[in-house]
Amino acid sequence: MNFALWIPLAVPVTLAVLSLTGGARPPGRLGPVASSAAVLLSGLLLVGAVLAGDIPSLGGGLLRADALSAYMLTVVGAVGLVSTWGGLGHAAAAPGRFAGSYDALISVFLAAMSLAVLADNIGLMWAAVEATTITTAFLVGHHRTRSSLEAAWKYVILGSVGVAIALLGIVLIYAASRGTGEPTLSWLVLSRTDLPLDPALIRAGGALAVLGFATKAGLAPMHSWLPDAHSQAPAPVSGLMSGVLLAVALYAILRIQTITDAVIGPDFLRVMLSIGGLLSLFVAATLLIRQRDFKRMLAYSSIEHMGMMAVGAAIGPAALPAVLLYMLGHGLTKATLFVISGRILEVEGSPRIDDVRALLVRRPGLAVPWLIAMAALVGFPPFSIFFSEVGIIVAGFGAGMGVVVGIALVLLLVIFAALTRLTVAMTVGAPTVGAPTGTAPGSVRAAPDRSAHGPRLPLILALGTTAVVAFIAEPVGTLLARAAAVLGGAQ
Amino acid sequence: MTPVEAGMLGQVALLAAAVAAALLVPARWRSRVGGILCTLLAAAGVVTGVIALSGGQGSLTIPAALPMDPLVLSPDRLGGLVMVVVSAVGVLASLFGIGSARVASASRTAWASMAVFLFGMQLVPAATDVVSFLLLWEIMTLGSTALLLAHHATRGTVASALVWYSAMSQLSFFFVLAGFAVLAGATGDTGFAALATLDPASWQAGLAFVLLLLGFGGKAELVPLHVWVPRVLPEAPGHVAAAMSGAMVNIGVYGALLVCVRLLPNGPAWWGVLIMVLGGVSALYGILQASVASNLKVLLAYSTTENMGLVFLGLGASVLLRRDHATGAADAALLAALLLMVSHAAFKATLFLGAGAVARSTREMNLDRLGGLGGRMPWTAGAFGAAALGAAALPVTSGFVAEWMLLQALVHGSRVGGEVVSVTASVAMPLAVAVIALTAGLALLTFVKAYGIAFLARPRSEKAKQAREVPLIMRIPLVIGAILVIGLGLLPGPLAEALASAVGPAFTPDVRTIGLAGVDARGIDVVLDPATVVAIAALVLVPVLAAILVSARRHPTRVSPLPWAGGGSRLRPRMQYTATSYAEPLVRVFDDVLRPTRDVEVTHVGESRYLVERVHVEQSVSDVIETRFYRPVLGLAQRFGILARRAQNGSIHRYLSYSFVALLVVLIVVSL
Amino acid sequence: MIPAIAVALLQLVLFVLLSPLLIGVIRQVRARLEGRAGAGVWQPWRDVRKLVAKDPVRAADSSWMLAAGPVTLLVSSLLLCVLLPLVGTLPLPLVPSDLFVIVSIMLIGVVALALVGLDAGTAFGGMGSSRHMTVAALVEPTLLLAVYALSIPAGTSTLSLIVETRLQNPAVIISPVSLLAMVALAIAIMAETSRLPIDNPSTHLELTMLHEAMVLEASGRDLAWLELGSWLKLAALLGLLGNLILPWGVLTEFTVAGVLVGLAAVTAKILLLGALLSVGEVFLAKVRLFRVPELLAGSFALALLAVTASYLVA
Amino acid sequence: MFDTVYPQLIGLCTGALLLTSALLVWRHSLLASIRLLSVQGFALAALVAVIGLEEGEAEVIIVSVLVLLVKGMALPWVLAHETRATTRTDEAPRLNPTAGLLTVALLTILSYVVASRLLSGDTSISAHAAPIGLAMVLIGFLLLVTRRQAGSQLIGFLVLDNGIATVAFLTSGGVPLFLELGISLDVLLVVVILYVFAGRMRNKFGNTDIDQLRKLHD
Repeated sequence: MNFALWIPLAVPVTLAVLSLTGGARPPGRLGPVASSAAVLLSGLLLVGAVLAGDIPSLGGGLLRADALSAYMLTVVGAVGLVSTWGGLGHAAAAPGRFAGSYDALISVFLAAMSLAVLADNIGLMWAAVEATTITTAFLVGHHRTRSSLEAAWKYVILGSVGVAIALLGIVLIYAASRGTGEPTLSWLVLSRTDLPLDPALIRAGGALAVLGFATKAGLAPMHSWLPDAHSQAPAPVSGLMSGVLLAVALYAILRIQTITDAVIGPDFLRVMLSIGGLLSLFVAATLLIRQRDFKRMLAYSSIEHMGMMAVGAAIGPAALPAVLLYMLGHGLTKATLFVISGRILEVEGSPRIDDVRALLVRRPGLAVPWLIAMAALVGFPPFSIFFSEVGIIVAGFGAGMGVVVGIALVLLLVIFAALTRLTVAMTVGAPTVGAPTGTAPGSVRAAPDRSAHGPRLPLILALGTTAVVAFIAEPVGTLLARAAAVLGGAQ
Repeated sequence: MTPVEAGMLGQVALLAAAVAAALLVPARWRSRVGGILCTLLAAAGVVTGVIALSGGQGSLTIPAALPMDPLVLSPDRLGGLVMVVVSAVGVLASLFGIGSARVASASRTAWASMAVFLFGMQLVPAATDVVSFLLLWEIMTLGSTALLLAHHATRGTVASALVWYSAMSQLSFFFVLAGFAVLAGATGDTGFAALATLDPASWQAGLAFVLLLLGFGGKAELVPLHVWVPRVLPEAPGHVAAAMSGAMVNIGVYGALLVCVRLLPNGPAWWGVLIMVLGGVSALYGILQASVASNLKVLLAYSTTENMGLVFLGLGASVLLRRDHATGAADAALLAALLLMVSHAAFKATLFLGAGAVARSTREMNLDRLGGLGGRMPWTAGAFGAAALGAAALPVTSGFVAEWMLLQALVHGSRVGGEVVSVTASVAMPLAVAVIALTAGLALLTFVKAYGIAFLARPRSEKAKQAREVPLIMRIPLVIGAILVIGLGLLPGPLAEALASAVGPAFTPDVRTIGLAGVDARGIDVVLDPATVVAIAALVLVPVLAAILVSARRHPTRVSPLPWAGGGSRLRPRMQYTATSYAEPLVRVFDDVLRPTRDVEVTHVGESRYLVERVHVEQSVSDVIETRFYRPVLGLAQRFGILARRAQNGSIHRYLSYSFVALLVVLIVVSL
Repeated sequence: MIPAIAVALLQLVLFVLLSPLLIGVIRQVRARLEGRAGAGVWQPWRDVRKLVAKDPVRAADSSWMLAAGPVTLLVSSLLLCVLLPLVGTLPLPLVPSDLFVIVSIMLIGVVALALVGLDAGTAFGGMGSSRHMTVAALVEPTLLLAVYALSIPAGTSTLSLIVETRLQNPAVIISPVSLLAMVALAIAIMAETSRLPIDNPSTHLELTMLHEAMVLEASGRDLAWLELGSWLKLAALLGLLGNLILPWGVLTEFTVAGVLVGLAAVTAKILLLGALLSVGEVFLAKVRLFRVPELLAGSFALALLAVTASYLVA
Repeated sequence: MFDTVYPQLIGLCTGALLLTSALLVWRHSLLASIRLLSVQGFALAALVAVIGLEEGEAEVIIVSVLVLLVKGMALPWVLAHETRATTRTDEAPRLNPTAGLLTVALLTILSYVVASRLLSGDTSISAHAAPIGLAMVLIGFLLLVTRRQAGSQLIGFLVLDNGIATVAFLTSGGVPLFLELGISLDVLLVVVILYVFAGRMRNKFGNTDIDQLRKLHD
């Protein structure tokens, strides 16, 4: 099964080259979709291998797919597929001259994320995460407007600086491993509990690495780039970034956490992640109350969900399966929402919530999936986010973190109310009856627009998956349990 | 497979069928097919509940991907009881919906979400662990929210109702979630059986109790979490409002019962006092608002707050009295709470369906513009009247039996064998009696107003004049509801026995059937046999009727358009007392609580200061709790939201400083 | 069981005969005190006979309520006469004279009257109905708390047992609990039966009316039932009050002599109380409608004090 | 013989690194800053070479050459190219030089405290000099926070990156070679991207003043 480790790296890169040379011809536009499909396929293959008790590895252990990596790869593939496939209609509107490079960058982006989750070496993981910044930089600035340029600049500066801090942390972890005689960055070695690692250096290294990766994970106070980048990037890119890039960064945090927990115990990062998580929820709550832009609304919602996942990570092993399921549920839901938001932006011509009214009457084809996805996002069952949130909160009280979880609940309520208000403002109501001057009363009520403005199937698949995945005990349950066990989750 | 399992599987299958039908069947047939499937779904709930109530066993496991304790649905007797009550209301509401659903409420969304709503509600009482309870609870909330959403385009106010409803539901959900999580954290397990091992005197139990009480109280529309009620229920069509106000509130009661009967029985005295205070305040506030409301649905909505308040009052009294070892009275109070829940479901569903029928015939919910519907809609009027009797707790309805039992429990509660049980009880019981009495009195006024203004006298508007009786399919549930209200009132014995079995084996209220299906509460040694009272009344009525018949033969009734007309001859329907004027004395009496806004505008004739051309009086009563508590908090949040924008003001330097400060803080912390 | 039914029937017949006489006595005493000749104590009887012998006139827009309401009021009042321990305290099987049940039955009559007032579709009817119901709502707490207070010494809310307890242990009657409760109950009964100072039964000024405004539109036998029902209620409640204050003479075990004594005793008590009421009313003025709540709040306070006193004194 | 010079050489190189960093905060001219950056690159390369010689690893010498080429020559060249295109080549920082230099001093003290705590168990000479690397990271960050020109921010980022490299070499003799290559490539690409964006900025706004990027906010 070791060949499956090659697929998510080689196929997208090959397709990227093809996209660059193939230009904007129709089959070439399918490059990102094919890349996502390849990542998803290899993810599923690896999941199969992992469930069979195998741990595929490659390149002298540099690439390694344990249950967690296989799961993350599947998440990357699935969310990538939804974003790219759902964004097909949208990408067509991009300037044709740059279509090739756009597709190529998305493919490379996917490959970089795959590398990040497959790398056993945390240094390599870091390089892959930094590579995602590089590939997405031009994607964020793709529209070449003043505001997309602004977003891209902020993204690159804040993102690179943040990731640089992570590098400093990794360097310190490397330094800490000198005591073992054979300095290493292999996660597998570092996470062994019997190594004589220097606790002070691990503490500082872990803290800095988590702080750095928290930038990419969109955790406050390092989140500042996120609303701008997510709102300015083309919808499929926003979906990918919000849906999986954040999760990949969180994955890095979880890996680092395993190393530090083994050396200095869980308390230090627990406090740090709790503060980060709660701060993220707070930032999301306060800025959602009077939000004016629906793409920024989604961006802040991502900060909220990452905050919740960080709280889950802080709680530790009992909450880890819920956190992992959360990544999948949030990724699929958020990708769907960003894809739809792109379509709304395209047909309505404005990202302002005030300009988008009564969608349910005017454009049911967009409003219905939007509402369903919002219901999933705010945590209604049967969608899996519900289970993740409940799992985290119950585990939190079980782990004696009742105060943290209690504060989180208060903030979640504010966020829920704000999101509901904004969504209702966009979708619900009767369309305003024309301008006061001139127009005949009959002419205003045009026939409702039932078109989905793009492929429907990926959205249906994404929402369907999140709706049923939490009820599949076998093999999803086993996979989650094993993936959590990789991180020290007791099962 | 046991019958209970078959019943639950049947509900799952019917849910699927109903949702599929709602989405696929063309509009012409949708209401019929969807309505019938929803009715069947609810009927399956009734059957399952009855079997569970009579001791049937069976469980259904929900598969879950997360490694949690198994999610098991297995209704016990109490769950069975609530399932019966909730589903029975569901049957009535669905039947009514077949006829009443039009345009928006007959849409795909509406019927699909109706099925989801009913399903979630019916199965919440079957949950035996925290996660499946929360799962079904949220399915119920989702269904009801989507039901409201279906009306968004026809009514402008739906948007705000939706937001309020979702937010308040989520608040309740979070309270419940936090409460259960505290319990689960303390016991290390999410199964109800494990949670019940916690010592009620521990601080975790106390914290969880308060959280759960607030959460369930929110669902049961208790003050101060009731603010969504007067916004949401008027927006919902009659059958939806009936399902929400007649059935969904019972889930809140079920939650409270779950805590006080199953999970944490024998809680400390302050739990009882807290429940009683919450219930008492809700009862008074609810009925006061109801008595001054002019919108029929708002009136009914606030009345739900009142009734749920009484249920909680009974529950709280039972907790308190059990602590004081007045077991007989405690059992009677618990029984009274259950009786109130059952009777409230019957009469409130019927009342809302009646309101739905009125709305359909007149497209008017403002009592000030209704009137004279009794002759035009005799079936609706009859059913509404019977249910109104129930709501006013008058004999011989189920409402009367319930309130009688509650009062008896309270009166017998403060002393056992002539000895005072505790200072708390001896203060709480008389106050509770006073609260119930005032509530009952105001309820009387409220429902005299509702029925008298809407159905009696002369129509106050053209719409009311044009009203016609609703079709047969809508009359059927109305009549069934009315029969239930009266029937349960006539048969309190068997009903009380069934209810007593539901709270077993933890509690064993000693009640027997006596006389003509009367009830004998042995714990406090009181009996009530409404059927005998009716029989005596019938006997007394015989000579009166005879006298009337004799008199009527000699002196037939004459009909005159205006027999006396208050001494005038230009009496127009507009001059009648309206709902607003009916409640005016009360508004004045409770001026300090209700804080009405009055606006009087006098237009004079020409230059004269003595001749008045027109006087325009406007009076409105708003929800004090909303305006004094929620509004300021929301306003504060909004201002804060605007202020917080400065944190994200676009300056990359500011953003970098955030990161820089975070880095410095982390560096300092790690070197400490 | 048979004796109990017999006593109940006797009560019924007695009160149907007695209640118009009571009203006649009240009016006559008042007339004399005011220096008028009065119409004689039998005038109410003649009024009823006259009303029954007339064609009722009903408004075109009125519903069946205008016919059913008066009958309901009458039946509820008759039921009071059957259930209350007036002549004797022999309990009817299955239907003890439970005070909560009694109050509810009385309230049915109150509601019927209020609906009749509304059904006429006039301003005055609605006004009377509204005021009547407001007062009824505010009286309710006093009434039930007074019941509570009375039930404490007997340990039950069954009236016949309460009266028997008082008979056996007269000290209860003059206990502070009882006295406070009796005063509260008396005020509540005045309010329930539309007497001064809450309502003026002999007013002819519509704007001050409560009870009279509701029956303005009724005529013929409808009016007769309404009047008779109200009188019966007054008589029954005065009888109850009389038996609570002076329980002597009440039949506790069935004997023919006892029955005769009981009949005589209750007649005497009611007429005496009626006369007293009338005397009192001469010296009282009707309070303003919006001052009524103060009065009722006062009576409520008394009832609450009565209950509290039971813990302190008893 | 080398062993005796080694501490002096380490001190010299790290001293040069710190000095250039501090001067970067002081100087406002972009071109001067780029020259300082180039000097810093050379100093870093020298430091790497010294450590390589001490430990006798050929691999580290290769890294030293790599550092020289990338940080000492390539990156400053790219920057200089970019800067010449701009009309404004001097900086009006958000912090005046005095305050800036004081902050530098504070940050240096902080990094000294932090590093001494972290490396308390390590008595080697190179570990002793590690605070310099941390100080460079913080100074780089300070430049990012206070500078308004796109080019200056780039310089800040590079100082920060140099600081990390310094820490890496001083604490553990550098990360594995393949990783060093990867990191260098990533940094190079980031600089190129920022360079491209700065070019676009100039096209759209006419200059590269970061303060104009205030359109996206809540």
